[in-house]
Amino acid sequence: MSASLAAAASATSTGEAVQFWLLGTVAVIGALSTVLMRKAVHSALSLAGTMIVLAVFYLANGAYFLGIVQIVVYTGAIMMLFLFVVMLVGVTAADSLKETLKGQRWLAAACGLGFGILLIAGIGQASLRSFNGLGAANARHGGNVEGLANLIFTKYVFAFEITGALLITATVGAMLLTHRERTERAKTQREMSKERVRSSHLPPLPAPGVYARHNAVDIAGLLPDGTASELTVMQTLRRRGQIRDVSDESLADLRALEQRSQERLGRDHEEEEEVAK
Amino acid sequence: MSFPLLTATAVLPAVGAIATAAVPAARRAAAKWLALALSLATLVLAGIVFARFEPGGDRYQLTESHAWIKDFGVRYELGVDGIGVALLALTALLIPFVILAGWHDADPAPGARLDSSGGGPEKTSPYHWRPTQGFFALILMVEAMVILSFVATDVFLFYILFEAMLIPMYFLIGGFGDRAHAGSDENAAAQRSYAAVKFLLYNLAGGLIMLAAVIGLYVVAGSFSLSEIAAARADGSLDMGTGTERWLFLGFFFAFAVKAPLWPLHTWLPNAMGEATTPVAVLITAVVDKVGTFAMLRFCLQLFPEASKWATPVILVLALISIVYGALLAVGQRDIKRLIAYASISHFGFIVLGIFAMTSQGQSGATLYMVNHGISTAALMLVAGFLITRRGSRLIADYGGVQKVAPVLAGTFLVGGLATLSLPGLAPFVSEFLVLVGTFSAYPAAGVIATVGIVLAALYVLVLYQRTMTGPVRQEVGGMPDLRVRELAVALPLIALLIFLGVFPKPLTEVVNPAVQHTMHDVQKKDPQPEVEAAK
Amino acid sequence: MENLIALLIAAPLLGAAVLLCGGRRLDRTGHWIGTLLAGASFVVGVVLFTDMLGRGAEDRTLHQRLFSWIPVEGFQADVAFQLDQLSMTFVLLITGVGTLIHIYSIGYMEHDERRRRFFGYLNLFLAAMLLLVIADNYLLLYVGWEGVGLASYLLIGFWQHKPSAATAAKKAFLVNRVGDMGLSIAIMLMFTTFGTFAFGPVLGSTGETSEGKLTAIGLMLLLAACGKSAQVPLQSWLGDAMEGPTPVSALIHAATMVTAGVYLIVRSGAIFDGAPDAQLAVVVVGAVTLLFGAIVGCAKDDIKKALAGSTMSQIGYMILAAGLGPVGYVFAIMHLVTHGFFKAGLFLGAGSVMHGMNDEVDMRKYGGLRKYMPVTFVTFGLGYLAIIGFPGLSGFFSKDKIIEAAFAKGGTEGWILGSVALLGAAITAFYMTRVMLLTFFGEERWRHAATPSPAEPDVEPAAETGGDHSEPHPHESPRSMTVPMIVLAFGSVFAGGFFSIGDRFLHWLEPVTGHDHGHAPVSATTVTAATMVVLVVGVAIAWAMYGRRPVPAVAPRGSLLTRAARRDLLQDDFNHVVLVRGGEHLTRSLVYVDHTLVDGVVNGTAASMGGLSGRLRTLQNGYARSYAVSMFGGAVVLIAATLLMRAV
Amino acid sequence: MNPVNYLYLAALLFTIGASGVLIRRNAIVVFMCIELMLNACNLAFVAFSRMHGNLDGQIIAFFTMVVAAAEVVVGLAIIVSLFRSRHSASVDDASLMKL
Repeated sequence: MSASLAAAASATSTGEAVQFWLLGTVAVIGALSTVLMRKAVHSALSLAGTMIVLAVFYLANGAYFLGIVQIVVYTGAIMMLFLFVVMLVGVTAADSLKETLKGQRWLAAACGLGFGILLIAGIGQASLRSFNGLGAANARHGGNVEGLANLIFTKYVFAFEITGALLITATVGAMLLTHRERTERAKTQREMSKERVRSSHLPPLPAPGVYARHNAVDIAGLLPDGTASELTVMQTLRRRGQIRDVSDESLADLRALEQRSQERLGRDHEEEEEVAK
Repeated sequence: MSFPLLTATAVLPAVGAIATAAVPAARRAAAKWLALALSLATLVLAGIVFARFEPGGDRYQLTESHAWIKDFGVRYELGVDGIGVALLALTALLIPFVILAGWHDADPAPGARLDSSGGGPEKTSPYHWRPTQGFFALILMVEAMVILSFVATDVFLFYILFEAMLIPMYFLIGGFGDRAHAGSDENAAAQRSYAAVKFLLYNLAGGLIMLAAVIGLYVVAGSFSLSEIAAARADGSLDMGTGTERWLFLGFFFAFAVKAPLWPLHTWLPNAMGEATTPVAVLITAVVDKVGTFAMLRFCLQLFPEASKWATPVILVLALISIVYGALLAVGQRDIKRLIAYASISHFGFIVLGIFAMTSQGQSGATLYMVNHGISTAALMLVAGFLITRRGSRLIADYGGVQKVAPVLAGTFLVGGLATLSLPGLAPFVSEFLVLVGTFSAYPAAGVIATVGIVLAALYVLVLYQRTMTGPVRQEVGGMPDLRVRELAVALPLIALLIFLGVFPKPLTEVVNPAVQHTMHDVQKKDPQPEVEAAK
Repeated sequence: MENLIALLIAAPLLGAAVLLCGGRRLDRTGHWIGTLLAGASFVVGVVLFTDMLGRGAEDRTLHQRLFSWIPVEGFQADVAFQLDQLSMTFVLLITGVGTLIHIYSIGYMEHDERRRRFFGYLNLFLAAMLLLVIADNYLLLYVGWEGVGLASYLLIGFWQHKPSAATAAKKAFLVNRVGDMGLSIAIMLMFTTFGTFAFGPVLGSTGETSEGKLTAIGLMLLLAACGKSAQVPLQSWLGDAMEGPTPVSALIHAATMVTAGVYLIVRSGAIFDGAPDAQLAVVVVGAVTLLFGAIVGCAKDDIKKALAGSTMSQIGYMILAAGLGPVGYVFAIMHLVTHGFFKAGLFLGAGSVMHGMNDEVDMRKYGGLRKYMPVTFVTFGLGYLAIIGFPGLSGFFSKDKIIEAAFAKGGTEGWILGSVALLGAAITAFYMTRVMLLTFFGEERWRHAATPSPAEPDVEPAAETGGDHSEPHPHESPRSMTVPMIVLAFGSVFAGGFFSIGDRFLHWLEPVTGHDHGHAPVSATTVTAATMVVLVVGVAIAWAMYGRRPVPAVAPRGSLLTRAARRDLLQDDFNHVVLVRGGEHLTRSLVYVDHTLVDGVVNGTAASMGGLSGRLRTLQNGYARSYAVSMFGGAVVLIAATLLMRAV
Repeated sequence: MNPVNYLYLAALLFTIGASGVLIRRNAIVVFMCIELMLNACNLAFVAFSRMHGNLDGQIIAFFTMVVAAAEVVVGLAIIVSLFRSRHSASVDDASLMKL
């Protein structure tokens, strides 16, 4: 088997050509839909498809280890991580594909087109007419995986160690980035009850204020005089500064409304007076 | 090795600057006295330099030389010639007066304002926050740099000082404005920062072009040392090539023409002088700008004699335009300080004219002119400053009849003005006449046109005097006090000096003459012979 | 003896320094100090004079060298003095008349709070004027030349609180500066031609240079003389200069300073002798001014301005004479001296009249004053007779000689010049008689002065009207004022005769200036007779116009010529329109140009830089994707470049 | 089949990925496009490896994968925290790089 595989690796058969054109088409379609799908989930799934196709190509090119790793690590782990985050952010959210930056799309298209053409032209110039095949290289250490292992632990051992360090750092970094520090020691139930009794608010905390348009947890309720009441928002959110304000707009609306009613009332009053006269 | 006198003269004010800046915030008065004392000490050192300088001796005296940046052959080389020593003395002489005149200019609150008209609420906006220590420290810093640039004989060292001078000057202009201004404080602050930035940009642009030329010079000559290059030129071992020499000359000249300032690169001066406090304005025009004309004489002529001769016609035309144009614009000004600034532009035209006429009389005249213009402008400008402080306005139209209420002020102002219009008997006449004669003997037409400048000078000075000092006493001027003791201590010595140098300029001419002969030798020019003697 | 020369200047200079720097504590004694030092200078002058008389004619020139003033390579200017007969004449005139006027001023300025300063300025003037006449080189002369200009500026503008005085002072200085420009160019020309500007070498070697050079120097010197001596076309300042106190007008603007131009031309005689074209120009200027001043003098109602016109005209005579060359030099100086006496006397008389008339200057508001001011009347009258050339008095001798010399010029020129001079004499007789009649004869028009007069636009405004408009009480002036007037009247009467008898003055000056009798086409007697005739005609016309008819207190409109003459023959208007207005427009447009064009180019560069950066800044919009596009574009360019390089 | 076809495919995928980075605003999708570009590179490496009969290309592809994994971890963490504070995953919202 290894011999036939080695042969496959060194020369291209008609089968491989068919496989290339079929799967290559799939890969390109997958890539395009990654870019063009409005929903992130769809993009992620299309990308996963492309990656699987690429894994097949790796295999076809004699990179057995990489082909497997591509499926297990990339498609299996990384793409799942992507999906996980997509879910976290909101799976239903669909992006608008309307471009907001002026000229961005045209520039991107022009650059992409130019890049592609130049790259293809460059490759076209190169004189690469045949594969040398990996037979000899794989055979030297008794197989593809062994060969890779040999290289990784001899020639590339430093790079390997450094990538290890990189991974650790990345892990720690990700934890730090997503972690939120507690602002204070967690209070015990007893302390909380004591505090509550001492504070002026023995009864339940106030509900969202009279003019609030929202009842979301991070929006303060309004007191009758129009000011926001801090008490109506959770302490933790307050500390973190994650309170959203009732927009000034709504307050302005309110003022305008009052003004109008005032005028109306005033006018009515005047009219009455005139009638009285 | 003898005592490094020149270094000491330059370092003393620098040390003084640091010491003054370090005086605690509350001890403002101490800072002033310290600055004054140190500037006087510098004056003493400068006096020693002047006394030890032997007119008949070597070209450069009291030399010092130390390696500085070995890789580029940059050396810390100092030495004075007659021209340098005259300007060194001028600088050291003027700074105490500048400090004395600016005694209250950097006080934090304008409550100490001198005018008796009073009125107006006390201003406490941030624009009036003036760290007194900083003001005097910056003045001393400028003094140190200017002195060092007059004695530096290494081109690179000179370049560094030429540029570094801009930094303290920028802060002096932008940070301490004239309290007398029309419009709001914000407006004044905006104008001031405009003036400061304009000053900086103009001079930086000139300086950068000069830097290119300095580097070019090093590439061509392989050295920064003035004496080495000049010697190599003289014995023919260094041939720059005509084109290169001209380009390098233009690079240097441009920077000096901005600094001098020569038309049409002059527009920064009226702004800077108008917006800065009067002592700083004096510092600009009487001291710092002199570095420009001094450097023309020392570097342009000495390093690039052929190119200097090549450029002479154009430069003479520019100088003539400066003379007439500056004077005409001075006539048209409504602001006292801007008027004096334009008058200075006219006078700088005379200096450049004298330098590039390339005759003994012209160059001696130009050197004397630098000194005399420094003194006369200082006298006129500082007295004008006293006047402006009293009334709180820079506009000529706001004055009238001052002569009646403050005769001493008016008298000193008149003497300053008469010096500015080069009245015989006062110092500027000697230099102006020398420049005219020197120019006339080489270029008669230029001499005649420049003479028009003396009529125009009379016009702007007398119009200024008439509108501010004579006529019926204006109400706002009514209670104006006459000069105080401190102000008299500024005005009277300057006037005495103007008269002394006007009657007996020999002490100056005798140090300047040998240096001018050296320069004339550098450019290989001979004075035109009088017709009658030539015939014999 | 030589060492005394510096003392001549030192005394008044010391006075000026002491009085101007002395402060208030000298207010009470200042005028005495000033007068004393002026007198001291006069005494020194007399001592030097007697010493000079004691020597032979060739031996009379004294030199004193004080110190080297401006020593520069190839340029030697010394502070050195030269006292010869010509200078001596001036020294005596200046210090003599100067001292008299100091004395007069003690009374005249008695009530002025700034009298000390006035005397300081007068002393300063004396010092500068003496420096002018005893300098031994042109540069030092220039110092004095400008010095007297400064003193004149300060004294004309002495009453600075009056805007008209301040303006007049400024005008005088500026017009003089134009003349000074001529002098300084002349000095520069001398330097390039002769290599020096000391009198001796320059005047001694005029033969070694071309006529063209000499003509150029001569014309420049003439320009200088025109400025200082108020000759056409630089005459406009003299009329306005009458804003100054009257003693100033007498000393500076009649007797001494304005004659400096004559001194300059006579002193530089050697140059003019070598340049006939320049001489011709001098003569023309003199002749034109002679008539110009006389005509202006006829039309003015302001007594001082009428006298100023007369001064201009008389100096025109002197310049004319000086331009005639050796024929006229001596007579120019002689007329200068006699004129110094009688014109100073006339001015002091005018001052005395004004003193008694509440500083009224309009002659139409005088009349019949001879009864109230007998001394003034007599001294003024003697001055009057002297100036019109009444036989036997000073003016007769000196003016007659000039007219003779003008005829002696020869040819058509001689006839023209002679006729002009005669015509001038007639007009002089006319206007001086007019002044005399209006002031001292006729009805007492000042009694009606209280009635307000309708203002007419072309009436000269009375410049020195006093504060109160009550009816004046004419009275004779105090002794300190009348004594100098008497002394000057004495000079007016006898100086001419004294000089002419035995040609004393001619012999005195001849060694310096040289003399040439010329070849007169008509005999001296004929000229004298003609002069007498025109004199009588002039007086008669004036009598007919002002003596027989009552004079209106308000000037009639007058003919076109009269109106033009009242306005200085429109010369001032020309100056105003062309120079002042033109200059204003020029400066204003230059200020605009400086702001928009010169500054504009720079600011424009800055603005376009700013604009460009503003544009470029919009590329920095903060959107990561935009930056990514640029990066990607950069990558494309790099690849293209790589491929291109490979292809090449 | 010409082996260059693999390279053409890799170039095509890379270009598509790059264009996606420029066009899309959703940070997650942008990230995916970057992954696509990395994968395209990997494909090229693998193809080169086969052409030259040399395993080094595969090694590089392997390292690319490792680095990409690390990058994804950190990048996604950043996206999450960005989303927390801004309630959006649009790259255009973070335009604070402007002066």
